[in-house]
Amino acid sequence: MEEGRISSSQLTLLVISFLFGTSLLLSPGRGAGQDSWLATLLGLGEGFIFALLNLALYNRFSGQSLVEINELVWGPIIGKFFSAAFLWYLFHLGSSGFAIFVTLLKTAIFMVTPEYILLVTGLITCIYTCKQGIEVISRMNEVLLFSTLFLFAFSLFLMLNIFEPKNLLPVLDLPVKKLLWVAHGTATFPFGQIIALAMVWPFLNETEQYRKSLFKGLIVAGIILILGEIRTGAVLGKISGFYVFPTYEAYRMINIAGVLTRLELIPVLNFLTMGFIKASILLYATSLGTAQMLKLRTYRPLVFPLGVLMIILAAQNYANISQHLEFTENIHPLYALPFQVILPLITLLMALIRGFPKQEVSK
Amino acid sequence: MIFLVVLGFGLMIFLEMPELIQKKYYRELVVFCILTLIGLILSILLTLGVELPYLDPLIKKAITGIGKLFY
Amino acid sequence: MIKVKFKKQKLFLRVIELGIIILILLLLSGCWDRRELENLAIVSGLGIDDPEQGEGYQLSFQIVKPAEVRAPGSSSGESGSGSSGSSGSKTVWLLRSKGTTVFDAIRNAHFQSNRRIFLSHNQVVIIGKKVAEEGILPVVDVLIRDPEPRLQQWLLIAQQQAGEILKLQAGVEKISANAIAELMENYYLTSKIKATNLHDFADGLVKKSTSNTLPIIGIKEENGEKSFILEETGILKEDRLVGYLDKKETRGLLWVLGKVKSGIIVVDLPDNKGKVSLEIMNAKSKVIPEVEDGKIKIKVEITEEANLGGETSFEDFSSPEALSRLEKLQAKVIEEEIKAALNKAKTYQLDIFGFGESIHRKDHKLWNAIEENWGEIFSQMEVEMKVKAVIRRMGLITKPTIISQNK
Amino acid sequence: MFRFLLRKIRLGKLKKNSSSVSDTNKFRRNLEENLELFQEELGDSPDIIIRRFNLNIKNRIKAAIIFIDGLMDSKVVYDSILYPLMIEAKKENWVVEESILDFIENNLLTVGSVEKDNDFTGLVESVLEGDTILLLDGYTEALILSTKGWEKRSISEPDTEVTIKGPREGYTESIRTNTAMIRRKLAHPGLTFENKKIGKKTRTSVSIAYLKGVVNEKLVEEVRRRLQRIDTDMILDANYIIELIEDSPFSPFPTVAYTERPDVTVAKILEGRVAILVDGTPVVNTVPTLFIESFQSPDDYNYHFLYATLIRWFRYLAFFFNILLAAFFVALSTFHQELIPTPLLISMAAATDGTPFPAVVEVVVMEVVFEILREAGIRLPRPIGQTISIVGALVIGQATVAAGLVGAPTVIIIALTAISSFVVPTQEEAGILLRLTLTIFAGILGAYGILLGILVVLTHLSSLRSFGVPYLSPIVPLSVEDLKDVVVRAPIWAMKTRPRLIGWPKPIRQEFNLGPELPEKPTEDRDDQGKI
Repeated sequence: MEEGRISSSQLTLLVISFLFGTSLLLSPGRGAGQDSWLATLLGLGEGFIFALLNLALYNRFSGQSLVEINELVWGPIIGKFFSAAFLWYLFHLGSSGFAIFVTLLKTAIFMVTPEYILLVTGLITCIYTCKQGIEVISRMNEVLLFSTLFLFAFSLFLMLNIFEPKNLLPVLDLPVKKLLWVAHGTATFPFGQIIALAMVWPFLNETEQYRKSLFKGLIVAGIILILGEIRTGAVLGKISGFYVFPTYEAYRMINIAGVLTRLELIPVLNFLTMGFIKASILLYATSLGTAQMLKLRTYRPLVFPLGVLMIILAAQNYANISQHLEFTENIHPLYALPFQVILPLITLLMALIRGFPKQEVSK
Repeated sequence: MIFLVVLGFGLMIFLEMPELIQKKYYRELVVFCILTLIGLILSILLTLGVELPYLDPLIKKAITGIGKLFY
Repeated sequence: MIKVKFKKQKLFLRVIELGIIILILLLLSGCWDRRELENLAIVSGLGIDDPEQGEGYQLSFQIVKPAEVRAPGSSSGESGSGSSGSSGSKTVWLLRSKGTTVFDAIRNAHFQSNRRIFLSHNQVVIIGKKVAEEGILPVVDVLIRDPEPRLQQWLLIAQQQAGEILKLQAGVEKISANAIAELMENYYLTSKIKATNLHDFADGLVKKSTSNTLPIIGIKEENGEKSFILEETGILKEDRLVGYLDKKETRGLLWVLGKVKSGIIVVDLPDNKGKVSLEIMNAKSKVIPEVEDGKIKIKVEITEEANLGGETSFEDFSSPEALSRLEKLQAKVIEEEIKAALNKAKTYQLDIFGFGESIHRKDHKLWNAIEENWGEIFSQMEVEMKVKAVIRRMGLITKPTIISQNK
Repeated sequence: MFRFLLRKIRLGKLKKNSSSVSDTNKFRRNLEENLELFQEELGDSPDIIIRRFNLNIKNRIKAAIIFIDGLMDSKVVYDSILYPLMIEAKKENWVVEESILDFIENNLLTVGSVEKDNDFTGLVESVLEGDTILLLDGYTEALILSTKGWEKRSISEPDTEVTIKGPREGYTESIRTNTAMIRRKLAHPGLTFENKKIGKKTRTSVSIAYLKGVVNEKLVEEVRRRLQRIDTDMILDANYIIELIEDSPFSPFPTVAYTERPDVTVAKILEGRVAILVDGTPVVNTVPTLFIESFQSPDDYNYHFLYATLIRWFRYLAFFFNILLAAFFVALSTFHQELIPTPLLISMAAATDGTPFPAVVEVVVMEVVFEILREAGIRLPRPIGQTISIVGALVIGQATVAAGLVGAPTVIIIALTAISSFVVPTQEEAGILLRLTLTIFAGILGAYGILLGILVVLTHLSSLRSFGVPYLSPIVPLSVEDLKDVVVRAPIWAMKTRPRLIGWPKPIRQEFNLGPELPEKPTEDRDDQGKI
């Protein structure tokens, strides 16, 4: 079904870009104001626990995707149910990625252009990449991620003159309960979402390296996200909590001698490239998972219709931005839990009970 | 507008179907057709201006409903 | 192999077809957000006033005429006086429009302007005094919310009508709004103006602990020629103009905020011996909140470095002792400036220094307790000042020339 | 239907013809009959010369040589063939032990390469290639005497790849000269040429060259296989071969590199590549080809490495200018004016004030005009070509701006783009295509359109392969070690290894600590293992 193989460093980079995806712009710890970096740090810790749980399952079935594992552990019927739930999550994640991407473009740059144009053009590019397989996605990712990191570092440098560490004080301004909730939010978005890569792990050419590259990716992405939060907080101060896209606003503050100003195209570019990778991975994972679930021989014909469904859903995700903000802040941390942790955990327990795996020797 | 949508879907079918038939991937063909049909119906409904429910509020309702069950 | 090749070619054909689809889509869709350069009215300055009659706001847009600005022949001299007050200079077009809200008024400008009002390159927002007294937030909200205007626009208050100021020609500059913006950017030459941009203003509004201040711009008439001039600094209670700081007090404020970069300190020598001008080279400030048995005390430490710039007396400052005497006098002047600003702020019960914020940063629990009546606490609070002023250099001569001649 | 029948008939005829040729393959013993056969096959063109003469060894034997005038080296034919056979042979009293044919071959002919053959088609072919064949009465075999030698262009400086400090010799149209030039630079027994005749009618000789021990055998096999597949009438130029063996024929990016310079070819062969030489073409192709090869100029290695690195970076910059500058200009001036610094915006607005067309149309039209001008300049004789460029510059540059048809910034951008496009000549064809499409995309969706375009191009590039090697390597997939000749031009002593994906069978080029050393230090004996 997929002939391509990726190397462990490519997987690391994929993990990083996947985590960057939408969170590079829609900062996950937004609700915590200037403490967002702290929330992200805590969320990273929780995300690690999620990752460990998922890896505990994957360790027993090395070389198989989550859909195949479900089938093995639960048998064809219940397994399909589990897989369907997982695929639904991926699908929804992809569509909400598209949705937020359009929201940003519509609020910041293209105010008049109709949504469907932005969606369809973006989708066609994604489909083209997806059809080329995981190898091409990960190669694209190398180029895009390095350019993103370069732009990130460059803009960090440009913001040095408006960087005020004072703005980050006082630490722990808001109640601990709220902070923990936001931290949990960052654990489910973006860190917990790497479960989507459970569809990609099997294509590693050095099969034993996935754990290392996953953790490496988590740490690097976590550090950069935290750096970003610190930067945004220090540049914008308390007002950062008022903006829908604080990072975007931070870039708008750049002013070097009146020449390098208004570099807000940079965060949009970062967001679009990383979001493109995330959307491609999700579309790829959904199509591949569906094909595996239904025992098809190729996933390629599914990419097109699933992509179209994804953008239809993206248009039907939320009626307005406040619905979405409420969803990400209050609902998503709960909604994501079953897909990210609970279902894999139950599968793991079941596998333990049934004594899986039977043929392969688990590590 | 509907014309455009149908045109788009037509192109999609035109691009995907021949290869599947040529290779005799009938199982894949069925799945492809079902998914395409769903997409076509949904997008026609949307272009006709039928108000479909939004997803985020639905999930919110479901989650709060489950929450109420426990309390 | 031939078969494989065939498949590849087909795949590529598909790619071409995909490209065609994208192109068709794009072409069909047209270009909604496209705006040609020649159809833009580039606004360089925005004035917001109360209308003479009726509800709402009256906006004045200073719109750049690019061709006039760039054309070498356009002399600002012939119409540059602006004294006629009718059309301003040739290089800009002053457009006025009314509306019930600011956004409404911006759109209403299109009753007159065929070109799209483009606010991205706006440099200054000048708010009429009347509007400022009623409240600035309803006016600037649209400027913060909309993605088009920048957050680095300077915010000023006009002594009377904002529109009048935008009408005026600025000395050498062809676009007067640019000149005002540069006045703000070069505030450090005197350090007697507190330049505030939209972001600072919004940030100040969010922090309940700090009150905003905005510079005030007025009109100066000389020999029948009008020009704008920076006057005092306005103190805002939340978003309403309630008080003023004069220039000395403004520098007192800047001392505490640590924003003094340069400027001249004039020291009166005792016994009316004359005046000494000292040029500030470097200044730092430190605000340390302290709590002593339930009472909040603020300690302000200021370190300043200056050069001897000039004197009107015949005093000889070349000896270390004389210089240290001068240093003390200088410290006293600085202290006085700060005290003046402090007293003014205390009478309004408005913390313009950000003392509250420093308490908040140090101990946010304490802050939460006193946040409600901070104004009152502030007005009765003890502020301890510690000014350390040094003089490093005294220019190219050591003594007044007259003395060296005598010797 | 009718056409189909016609084609069938024609095919049938063709088959008959070819079979008839193989029937007459057999030689007769009679010289005159043989000569008649040749005459029949070669026709009686005036350039085909059959020289009959008598051979006086032991007794008189009738003999003849056949050659084509102009293709043979007349000095060789007269001095080494005709003179010994007709004059020298008479002088001595020979004791002949073997057959006369062998005797002549061993004692009389002073030609370099002599071959015995009895295959008629083979003989005809060698005549057509410029060899001379010697026929004796009473023998069913003939001698092929290598007398090739025709008028050819002498070695001159290549026109397209000019270097300042490097060697000045470039390939010629003669494949033998070219192989000699390669051999002279790479005097290692591992250097192998494999010859092949391609083209049913043109019988063009195509040669592949590689270095045994360095090259990946699978790669050579793949090149052979692809060349084997070719079944066409004519190969007139190297590009005929390239288009038939390319990995993805629809891609605008060149997946087969070419060069006019033997030093470049040798360097590439030493990295483990395979060179394809085609007779009649003064360029040599090398595979596999990477994207970054377009940015490596031969002069890079003749200059100090720091300077070379800097220049290489400028080349990358120029490529980006070439592709993106016009598109960015359109996107900025029609969608994202807020990103332009205010004074620049005012200047631009002043310059475009009153121009009748949108920026996209301006840019695209100017680009097309520029391409037309360039094409005209290349095709015309050189003096007129220069006139064209002057007229173009004056008319297009000055007059349109003065007439207010096009803004001055557009002209500046197009000029910059045009100049940049000459910096990376091998990517020029792809450059034009990308530039135009991206400009149109930018005109429709601004920076978002450009981004989408770039994403599609990147996807295409990262899925491209050239003879099994990813086209974008070593950048993607990343191999840090190989960036020594991509991101920088590392000093020669630091280029320790061959490109990982190409030269992997024998990766080590030299010892690492080969950097210049102080003279006092005793230099260790380095074995020659890595060097080839």
